[in-house]
Amino acid sequence: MGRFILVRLLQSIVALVGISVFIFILVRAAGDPTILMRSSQTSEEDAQNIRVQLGLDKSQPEQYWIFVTSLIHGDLGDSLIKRKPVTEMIMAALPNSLKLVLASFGLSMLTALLLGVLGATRRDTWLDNGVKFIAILGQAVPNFWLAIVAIYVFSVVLKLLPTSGTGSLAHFVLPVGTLAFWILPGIMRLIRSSMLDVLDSEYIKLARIKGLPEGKIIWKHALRNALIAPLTAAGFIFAMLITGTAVIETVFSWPGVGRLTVEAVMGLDFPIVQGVTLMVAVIVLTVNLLVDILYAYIDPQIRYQRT
Amino acid sequence: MNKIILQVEDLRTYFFTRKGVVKAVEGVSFHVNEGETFGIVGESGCGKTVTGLSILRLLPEPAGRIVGGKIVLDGTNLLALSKKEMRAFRGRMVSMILQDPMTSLNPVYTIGNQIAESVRLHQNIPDNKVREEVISALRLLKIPAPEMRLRDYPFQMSGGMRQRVVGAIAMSCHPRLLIADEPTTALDATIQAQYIALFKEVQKTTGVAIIFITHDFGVVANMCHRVAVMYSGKIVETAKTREIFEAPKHPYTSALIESVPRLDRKDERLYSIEGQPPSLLNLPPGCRFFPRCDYAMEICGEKEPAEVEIGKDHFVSCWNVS
Amino acid sequence: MEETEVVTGEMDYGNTRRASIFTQLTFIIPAFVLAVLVFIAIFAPAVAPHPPNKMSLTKRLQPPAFVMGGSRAHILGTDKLGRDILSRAIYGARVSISVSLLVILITSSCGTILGITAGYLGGRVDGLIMRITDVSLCFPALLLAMLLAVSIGPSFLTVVLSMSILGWAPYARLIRGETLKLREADFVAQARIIGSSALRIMVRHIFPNIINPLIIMMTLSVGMLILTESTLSYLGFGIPPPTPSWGSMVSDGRSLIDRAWWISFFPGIAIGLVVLSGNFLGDWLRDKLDPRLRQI
Amino acid sequence: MSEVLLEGRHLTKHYPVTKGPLKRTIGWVRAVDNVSFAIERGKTLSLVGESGAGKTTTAKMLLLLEQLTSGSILFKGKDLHQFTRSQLKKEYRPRVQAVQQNPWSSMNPRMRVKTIIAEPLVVNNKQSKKQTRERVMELLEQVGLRPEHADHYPHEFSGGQRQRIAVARALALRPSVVVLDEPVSALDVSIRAQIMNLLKDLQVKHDLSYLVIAHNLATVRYMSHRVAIMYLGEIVEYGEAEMLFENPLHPYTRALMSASLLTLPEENGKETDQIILSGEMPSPLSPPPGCRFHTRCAEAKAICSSEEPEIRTVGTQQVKCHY
Repeated sequence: MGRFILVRLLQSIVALVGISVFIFILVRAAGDPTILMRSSQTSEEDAQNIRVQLGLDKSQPEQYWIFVTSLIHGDLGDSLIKRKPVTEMIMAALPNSLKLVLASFGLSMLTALLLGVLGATRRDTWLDNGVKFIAILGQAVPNFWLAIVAIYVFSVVLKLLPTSGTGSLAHFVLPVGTLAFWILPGIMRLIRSSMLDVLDSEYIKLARIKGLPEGKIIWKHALRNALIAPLTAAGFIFAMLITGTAVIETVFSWPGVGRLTVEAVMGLDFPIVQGVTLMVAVIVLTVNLLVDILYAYIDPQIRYQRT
Repeated sequence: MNKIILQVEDLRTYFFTRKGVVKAVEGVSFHVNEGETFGIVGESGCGKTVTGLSILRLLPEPAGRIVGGKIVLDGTNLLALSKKEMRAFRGRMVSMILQDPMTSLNPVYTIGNQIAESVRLHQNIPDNKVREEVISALRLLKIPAPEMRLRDYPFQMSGGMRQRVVGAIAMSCHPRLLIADEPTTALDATIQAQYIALFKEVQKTTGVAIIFITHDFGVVANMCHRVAVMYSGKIVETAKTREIFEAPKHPYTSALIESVPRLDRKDERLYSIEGQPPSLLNLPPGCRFFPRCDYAMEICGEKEPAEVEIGKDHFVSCWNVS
Repeated sequence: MEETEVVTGEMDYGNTRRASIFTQLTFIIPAFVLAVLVFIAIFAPAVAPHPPNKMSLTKRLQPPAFVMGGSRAHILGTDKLGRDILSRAIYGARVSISVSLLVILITSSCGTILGITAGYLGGRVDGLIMRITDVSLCFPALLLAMLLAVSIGPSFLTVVLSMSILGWAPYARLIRGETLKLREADFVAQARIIGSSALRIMVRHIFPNIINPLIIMMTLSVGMLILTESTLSYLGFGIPPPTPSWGSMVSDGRSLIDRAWWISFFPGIAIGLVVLSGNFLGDWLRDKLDPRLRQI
Repeated sequence: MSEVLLEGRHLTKHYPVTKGPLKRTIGWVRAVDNVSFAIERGKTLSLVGESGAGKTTTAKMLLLLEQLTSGSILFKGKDLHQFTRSQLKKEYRPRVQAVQQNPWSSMNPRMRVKTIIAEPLVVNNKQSKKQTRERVMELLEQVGLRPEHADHYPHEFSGGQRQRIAVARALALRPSVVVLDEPVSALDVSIRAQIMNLLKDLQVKHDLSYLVIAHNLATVRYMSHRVAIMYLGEIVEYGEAEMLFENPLHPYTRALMSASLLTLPEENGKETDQIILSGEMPSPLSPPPGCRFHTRCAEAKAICSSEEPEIRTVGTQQVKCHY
């Protein structure tokens, strides 16, 4: 198992380098990078020392080397608007985003598991059709619009919940609710279809032949096998989650990394966007690695192949 | 070999699909004696597997329904039981082995776990005794080094060994009746012979009655005491195995035996039955083998032949005979 | 395989007939909605009651006609610059349709070609393509859109580009999976036995057998793409104003939600309706063409 | 011994076994080991053995679907290594065709029957459209199907009918050798006889030579003139079909026959002397030393586990066993 993780780590690092090269090229794609680095107030003289600081006079590979070494020291350059180091700003905003992401991920996973399994085991009953309808609705409606309607209903009309900002638990309800409701359909559909496949299999037929009660058949025999397929999409779901968070944070003006980035894009504050992209890449790659390890735990056959 | 353990009378199982009602099993009757191996042989789609599944009341949903007849196992009519009562029967009184060993076992649980599960379910014995019971089940099926094998996963075993584990699961709660649905079809010839010899021994030691469902006449000859030949949802002939091979009375049975190449002699030209079995959606009136039968008479096309006893334990449904 | 009840007499299977009417509907309604959408997108100038960007400061924040204070001139009301919401919504359809169709064309063709090559040739080619696909699948498209918006500025091209650079990955993964199954099939071996070239096999044998899953995925991605496009416009780096797009219309209404709910409400409904139809059509196609494919 | 069309000499195929994500090779699966045989004009040779014996791999080598690890294939006495790529395509491939086991996956479900049968002709751009259509109709008729079947799709046919279409396709290029990989094992019992009779009639009519891959001995006896019994990648017995079935020499052949014979249960339940093999099929990754069958052979002696037996010729039969 150890060797496998080592190799996967290597692959992730390669992917990370790939992404950093992509950003490096992108920065220079629009001509002189200092145009991007300069916000409206910086004078020509400031632009010149940015150019020197970035060593733009040196050859391309050398520039890339400087770019990477500064990266490794965690120095993502300074925000053009706020003049503060990017890393600091990201670290400040990260905890808020993490709270939002973990809460909604947890909520949606639990509900999706429950509804997915129930939907699969009671096929074509009112429950199954109801679940399917919510799934289709959830995937159809844009999450920012849903959030706005939720604000209108719960805050403006019913005045139960705050319209935005963080602080008390009440602030959490709407953002987490809308984000979870948006991811829920995708996961639920995956679990339901993988559950249906497993329920058709021979070993489930054998479990029934043994005379096992339905409950045991579903929650012991079927579920564990049914979790293998959705796991492969965990990376994809996580990417959707990050996208969703950025949007929800903007709607609820939640001080997370998402809003920070959107505002940075507004102000053409390139270093922040670049820093966030790299950070997200690291998170995504780690999540993939964790999923692979979890994979081996659930499916013994893979565990044996990999040691 | 005389006490009847299972009596099936006029069993009718239909599948209600959008395209219409598929009459998979149409009035099947037979009995199985204690300690006997009763063979059900026929081509694919003749209803032999559906008959087996109907006895366990485990038809593929949503369309499968038993619409008529009685299944009496050791004095109890299984069709009269509630779902809960029937569930208690499964595994304890009657059990089943499926065809493909590669998919019959749950890939993510160990062998020991899957056997212990049915032992704990049906035999109320203290936990420390369960392990012994599991090992004795494995030993019954002659699986080498059972203590070691407990912790193995299915993918670590060959097809033949897995089919033995499925056998161990089925026999772990000492059922009175075992239904084997083509258990050897996916195995190689030598492993198949091994499996059949093994099950003959298991039958001797445990006295379990076996219904052996297959399309392979070689297996029928080696394994079964009595045989029923099925065609398009009905039993056309039932007799002792030797009589079926040496003196088949129904045209389909004899045609089927003649179209199987023999290993002990060089056949010049095999007899081949023309055409295909009728679709179960719109069945012709009269005898179902009528369109393909060489001895077809006018009446065969109109009325279904009744079952006639033409010898000791030898029943045939054909107008030519009665 | 469920426990079988014992039934005496005829079993009614009415619900199967009811089910078939329901499936009919899941085709007719979405197909009709999408057809209407394409129609109004093409003939927007003729259909829209007012020019989309015509402002009139006197009629600012007018509620929809059916609400007190609304007027028939602006059925769905006006936004804070007095522009007619219905007309802007109609023109907004143009943006959504053109963006999603263009992106679908690009992503499905690249994805299919890469998917078939990776699936059929296997080995290093397959390994390389799959590594790239995995990374693109897990990389949030929104972030890429932000990067592009910052570096080459928001425009129609930026939106299409940001959705296409990553959009081909799901196609590649699906088509590769299907190709791997087909490659094992005997008729592919048979084609090689009679001497067909790898290219001919991919075109004549593999491609015709992956059209079903391809069509299903394309239909389902209509909804997904319109959602992404409207998210980008909502955050402000999609199609630059003043071109009307549903996403930016919802974003304009965000701050006025308490006083003028209709500014954000109706474009949201439009997005929802179209995406819903796309998904329903996709589901219907999947049941018709390839029920086994529940994974998408 | 009529003229030899296709001959395999010391054919060997080893698959590398890789482990872990770095794909390091840690062993070799010796699927086929030093197998030699000859297919004569108008005659049928059968490769018989259980799964894992290497019969299909051997067939794939002949059909150029698998590379040879070593050994050579001779077509009409000429070694394939001397053929250039285009010669292979023009002179060898059209002459050797195949019918596969599973009628449900051996045809492109998207193509009509007439396109499927015509494809070999189209790929090798043999003749004009009209000639091709006529040839297709002729082939349909030869395999017992009617011309109006030409426009239907494969899913509209039963297993037996599909196998007939596969045979028609295999005959399109007038091949001299047809490889039949388990041609009837996927079919129902009554349909098998129809197809076997069809194949035998076509063999006589077109002077075809067959290489049949099968595991059912009775089918093999009905179809073949010469038989090769394979075990774990090696030919353990090879010779005239009738001689081999009348008195099998190799213990494995005897065990295989006793497992497939119709031994009716004696009236009084006395067991007939059936040979039941013990143990499992060893893994081809590490075949047992000496004679590969010694681990399961009832008559195994000390020499069997140490020395690999020579192939001895007894009359017209060849057998690989010390006894």
